[in-house]
Amino acid sequence: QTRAIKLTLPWLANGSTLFTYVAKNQGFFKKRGLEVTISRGFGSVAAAQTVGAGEFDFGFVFAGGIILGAARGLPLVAMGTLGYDATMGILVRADSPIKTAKDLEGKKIGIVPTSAEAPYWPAFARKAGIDTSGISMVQMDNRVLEQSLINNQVDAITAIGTSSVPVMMALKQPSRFMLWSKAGVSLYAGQVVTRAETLAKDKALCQAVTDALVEGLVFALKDPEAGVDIFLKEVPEVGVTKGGKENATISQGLMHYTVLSPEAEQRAIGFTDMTKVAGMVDLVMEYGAPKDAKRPDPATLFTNDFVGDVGKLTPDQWAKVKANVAEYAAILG
Amino acid sequence: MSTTLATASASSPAEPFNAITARAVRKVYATPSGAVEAVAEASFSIARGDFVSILGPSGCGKSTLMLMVAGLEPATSGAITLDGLPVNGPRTSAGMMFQDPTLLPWRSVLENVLFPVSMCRPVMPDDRARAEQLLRMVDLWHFRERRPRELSGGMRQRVALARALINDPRILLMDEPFSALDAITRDEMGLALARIWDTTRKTAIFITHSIREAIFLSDRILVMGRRPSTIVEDIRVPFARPRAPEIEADPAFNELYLHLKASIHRAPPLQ
Amino acid sequence: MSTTLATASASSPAEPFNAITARAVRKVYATPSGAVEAVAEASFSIARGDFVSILGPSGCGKSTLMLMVAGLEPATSGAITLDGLPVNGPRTSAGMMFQDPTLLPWRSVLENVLFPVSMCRPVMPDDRARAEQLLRMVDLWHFRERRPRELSGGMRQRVALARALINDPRILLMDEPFSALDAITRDEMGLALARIWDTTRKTAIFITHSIREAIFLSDRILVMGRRPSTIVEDIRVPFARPRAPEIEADPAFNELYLHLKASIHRAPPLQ
Amino acid sequence: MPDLTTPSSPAAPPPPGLAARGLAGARARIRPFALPILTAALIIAAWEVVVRVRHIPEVLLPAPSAVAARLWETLPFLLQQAVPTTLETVAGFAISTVLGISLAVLVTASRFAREALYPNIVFFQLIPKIALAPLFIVWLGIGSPSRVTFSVFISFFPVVVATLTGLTSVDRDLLRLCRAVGARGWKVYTQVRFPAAVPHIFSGLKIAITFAMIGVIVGEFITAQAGLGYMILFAASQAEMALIFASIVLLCVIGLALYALVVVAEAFALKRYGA
Amino acid sequence: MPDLTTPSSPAAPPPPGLAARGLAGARARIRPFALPILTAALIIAAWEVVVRVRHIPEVLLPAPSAVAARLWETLPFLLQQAVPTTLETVAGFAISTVLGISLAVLVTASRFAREALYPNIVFFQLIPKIALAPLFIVWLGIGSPSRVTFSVFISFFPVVVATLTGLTSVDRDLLRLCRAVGARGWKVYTQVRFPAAVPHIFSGLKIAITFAMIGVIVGEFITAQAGLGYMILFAASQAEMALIFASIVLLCVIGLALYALVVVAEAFALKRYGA
Ligand SMILES: Nc1ncnc2c1ncn2[C@@H]1O[C@H](COP(=O)(O)OP(=O)(O)OP(=O)(O)O)[C@@H](O)[C@H]1O
Ligand SMILES: Nc1ncnc2c1ncn2[C@@H]1O[C@H](COP(=O)(O)OP(=O)(O)OP(=O)(O)O)[C@@H](O)[C@H]1O
Ligand SMILES: [Mg+2]
Ligand SMILES: [Mg+2]
Repeated sequence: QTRAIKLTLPWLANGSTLFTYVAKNQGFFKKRGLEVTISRGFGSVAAAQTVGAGEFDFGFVFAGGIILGAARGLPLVAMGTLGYDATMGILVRADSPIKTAKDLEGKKIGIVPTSAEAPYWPAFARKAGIDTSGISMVQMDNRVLEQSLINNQVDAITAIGTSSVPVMMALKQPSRFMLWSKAGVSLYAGQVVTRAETLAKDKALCQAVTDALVEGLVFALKDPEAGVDIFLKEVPEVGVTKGGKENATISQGLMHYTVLSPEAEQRAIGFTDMTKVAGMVDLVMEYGAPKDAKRPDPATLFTNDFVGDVGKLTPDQWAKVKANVAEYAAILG
Repeated sequence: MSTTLATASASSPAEPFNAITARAVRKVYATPSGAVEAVAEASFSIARGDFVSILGPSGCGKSTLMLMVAGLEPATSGAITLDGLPVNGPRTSAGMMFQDPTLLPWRSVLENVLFPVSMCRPVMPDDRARAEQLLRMVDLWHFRERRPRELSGGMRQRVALARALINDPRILLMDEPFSALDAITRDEMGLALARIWDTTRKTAIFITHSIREAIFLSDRILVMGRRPSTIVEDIRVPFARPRAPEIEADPAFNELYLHLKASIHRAPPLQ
Repeated sequence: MSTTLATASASSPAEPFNAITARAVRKVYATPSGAVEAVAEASFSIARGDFVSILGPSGCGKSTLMLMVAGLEPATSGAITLDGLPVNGPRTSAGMMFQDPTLLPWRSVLENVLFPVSMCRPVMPDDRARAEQLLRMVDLWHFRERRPRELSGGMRQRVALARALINDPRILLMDEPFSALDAITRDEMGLALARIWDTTRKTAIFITHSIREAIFLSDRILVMGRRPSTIVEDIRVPFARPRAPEIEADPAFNELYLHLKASIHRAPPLQ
Repeated sequence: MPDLTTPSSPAAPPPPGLAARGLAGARARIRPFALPILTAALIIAAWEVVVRVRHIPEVLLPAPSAVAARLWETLPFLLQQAVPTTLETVAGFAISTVLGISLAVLVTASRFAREALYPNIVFFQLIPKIALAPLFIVWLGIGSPSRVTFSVFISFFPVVVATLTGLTSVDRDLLRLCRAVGARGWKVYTQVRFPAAVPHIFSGLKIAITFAMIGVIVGEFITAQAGLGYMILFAASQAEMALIFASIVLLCVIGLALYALVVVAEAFALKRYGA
Repeated sequence: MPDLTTPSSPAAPPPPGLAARGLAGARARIRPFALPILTAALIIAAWEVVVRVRHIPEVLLPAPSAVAARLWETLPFLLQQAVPTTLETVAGFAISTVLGISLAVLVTASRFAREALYPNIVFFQLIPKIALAPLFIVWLGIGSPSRVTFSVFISFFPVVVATLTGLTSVDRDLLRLCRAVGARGWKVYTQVRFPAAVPHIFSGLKIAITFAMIGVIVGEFITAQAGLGYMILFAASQAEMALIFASIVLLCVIGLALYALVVVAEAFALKRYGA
């Protein structure tokens, strides 16, 4: 007997979330007695909201959205970290005179307010010592973000590297990316999240879902090409788009690059560093949340209870992963 | 003249045998461009079964008076009763014919005739039969499936007449029902109406511009004066019923005709 | 009778001095519910300055014929000329009065009268003066600022009459212009029209249901028969002009009246 | 055959002579299709030329030929996506029609309802529903009902306003006739007000059908995993303009067909109820 | 004073007796405002109760009291944001009005224009413009013109359809009269067809004003540096539902006021041109 569960992604299915389809396709859910339905999301904040409201049982949501949702009173728990850097950053054209953060002064920067990195621009600006008084921020829709950069309507855009860089590459537009994590402004990327209630009621279920997802990610890390092939089968519209496969490959590569971290390598994939997330909560509370938000307790918001052997890779395997993502590491600088 | 023309009391109080009474009825239309006094004072009472014609110059308030009797326009002051009850709103007991035919453009002639029935209860085969009979009477049976826009002006008016009669109403209110008809058809329709009236004795108010028609059809004739309009004359028509078209040759007919004509003429002209 | 009634040729060929000619005009309305032959065959010619009345039973095609002459309905077959030129579309040289008043509800009475002017050129003070004069003639000067919905049926018709005359047209086409008027007003309007005609000698086609009116006003009277309708009679009226209302007392008047009445009667009834 | 080019024009030219009927008739029947296609073709040709001459990159504006090629390649797949979009549009439109007309009737029939409801309906209409997208997902889920609701929210208002105007601008003489024959309530609506309001109502429905489709598309942007709207979004996420355009073209063709159905229904209704 | 509750209803009840006039008159004047507000208050109260009883977190659905508090706190700031939104809405609406009516006239006046243009107008209307957002900013930039254009694109179609219906459903007798007096072209439009189409046109304008505002908001979603749409998006990025709702409330109040202006204009026009 299988149990039906619903899982939401933060945004449309793409290379960075394709491992969820791998897990489904490879029967990682089924063998744990689960029948999973994977849904696309409408942004991390909305995804956190929908999980918090119980519309979905589980979600794969960026840490920023989870912390913000919890700060706004949503009963969320993050059970596993699968991406260790949200790749927040600044994207400029390759021929742009902007070479360092300082060069941004006096420029026009495009920003999507609902995008995960947007709230932390001031944090980056402060850490990087940028004088923001002369900078004009242009709010825009995510659909026009990269276009406006290509057309020189703005000098730079704030972006999530894993989603904007593949677009630029697919468009054959040479670009440069500045990671904010280099300046110390860093958030975890995707985490497996559920409601506190679900966690309290059904630990086994939470374990099963986390394991299945981690197993899927491990599979993709070991064999990225197979991952993409499965993805194309599971989500046929990717194959319909012209650059779909290439885009998925790049996006997956960038995502895999963010998996490389001391947490994952030393403990296991899925492991959350509690001191790091405490800092992230502070960051979110300072920059990403409204004044009246309540600071969530990192100890209850995040848990490592479900991190197990599934996420452990041998050093050999890690070496192979590193080799695979080398080219993407270069892209992100 | 006093031997042939019996002047009825213009303001007898409402009594049970009076089908329609009007007491000191006045109507002022309030319009953006100022108030218009359409009827200054009208008092009359019509006995059950009487056929009463109203004559009067154009714009003197005949249509307004009829709308008030029908309960379709509130009187500004004064009181109207129908069958002894005050008129507050329309009564289905009255069959009504407006000055315009007012047909529904999307209904066939037959459906238009059946309109009053269909609005109050399901249409029965009996109603349909009656409607067809009425259409034969107004000589439009062949046009029963046509739409109003395919009819001539006179034909439309005849549809409206048939519609007013469909419910076999006890009271008939007709506003210039024959104005668009040629002399012959007009006479035919007049005769048909007289026949109906002779057999069923409906109470009828009949607005017309034809003095001859008024004399031929009516028991009584009210003449309205020009604005500010009142009822200036209330004459009983002395001819016995049923009447044949030949009464036109009667000298009394002509006398009455000339009297009425003079009486309308006497009405002061619009300033 | 042949001494007083000169029968004009019903189908004289179009000649330069004829203002209006119709040759073998036929009109079939194609409707969703089947074709209707409104006019079977009509041929006539009207000399410049003639006043011609058309009599005929309800639904015989009088209005249709007039619309064809005005160029507002295409004839199914046959040919019509105005001033020697074939009629293909409407001519502004004709003043037209439809069977319905067809007033613009959002224009005041005065503006409605000025409508034909305003549609062709800017309205001058002269036009305004003329409109006011016409409104005095039809006894509506006091109502010049009112909207049509504030008028009685007869008043609306008089507005339409004034509108038809505003351009001082050489040709006047009038479809039952006096049908909603009382006897007195009707006579007044008839006299006014006769006066205008006497001074300006317009060519006029005048549809009416009043035989007396037709005789009083016309040089010629056409009688149409019932459908399938043709022109069954074409009579020249022998009275000299200008005519006084007293000619009604003339025995010849009565003779003509009875002749016409019989001639309309003779028309076979609708099957 | 729906004559799209004459939305409700009663002014047809006089029929040509019988002799020329055959040929001219055929031409007249082709014209309403040929002419708009020709115009569209001209626009498209101009667009193609501009794109080619000015070397506009595909990511900014794909050439019509590129769109056509893409459409052709992906047609089977897009047609499959079109099914849910079309069904949801029809559902949204149907509900909007019923809801809009009901509200309009309610609001005309009762002074109380009018005063209590109408400003709130306008208020509701003004809410930019797309701003509440997360709430939509929370309250309505991610299934079809969510998108149909979205479609209804965006398309019912034109029906309300148009029907309302129709119901209240009925010839007063007809309403007086109704009162004279003692007709009241429902009958006056079905027999007189509705028929008289038919042109207005269809004007509302023609607007509503287009917005119903747009509503579904936007709903698909927010919640769907299939459908043409989803495809557009998906293509946008990869900046694949040609595919976006191909989806839009298919969408518009379907929308035009639905619009044509409304026009056909209008023609029937006007034949029955037109003056 | 605009009577929002009677969109175009000619059926006013008979005035009360003169004696009761003063009091009843005052009550009658208050009622059209009091009643909708009362209804709204009831809905809001129910909402408040539901939120409190079921402990719905603010991030899912804020209580009306929370929204009100937020609105009150941020009102000066929000009012400032409302200025560009309102101005752009008015501009979009004005352009839509002119464009919509012109297109409708063009399409009724010329058979050629109708056949060539009309299906393409419908086609264009069906395009989910939001999908073409990238093109908008490419072609129109990131300033006001882009948002106004967006607003026009989303709101002109109701004007076209409604005006078209109005212009083509003019009483045939009036058109025959025009032909009889030799009137043609422009004059027939200004003097007869337009006045007769007034109720239809205003039905279109009432729909258009609401969509013009929605268009600007969506335009601001796509790109803006100020405005209520921008505020909504900003609040959404912080999951600040109370601020989203506060912005929407202000937006709807402004929209309602603009709608009321159209209703007032309609009342004047109907006084002049109504039957
Ligand atoms: N709805 C209205 N609003 C304002 N004034 C009106 C209205 N109806 C009629 N009147 C005015 O009231 C007066 C009487 O009109 P009514 O229609 O009763 O006359 P009538 O006697 O029927 O005339 P006719 O023989 O021409 O039909 C006229 O002066 C007219 O202008
Ligand atoms: N638009 C139309 N469509 C179809 N049939 C029509 C139309 N107009 C008139 N008819 C038909 O043509 C015939 C003649 O109509 P017309 O209006 O010319 O008669 P008329 O002589 O003016 O009658 P009346 O004296 O009643 O006005 C009638 O049988 C009528 O049904
Ligand atoms: Mg009258
Ligand atoms: Mg006629």
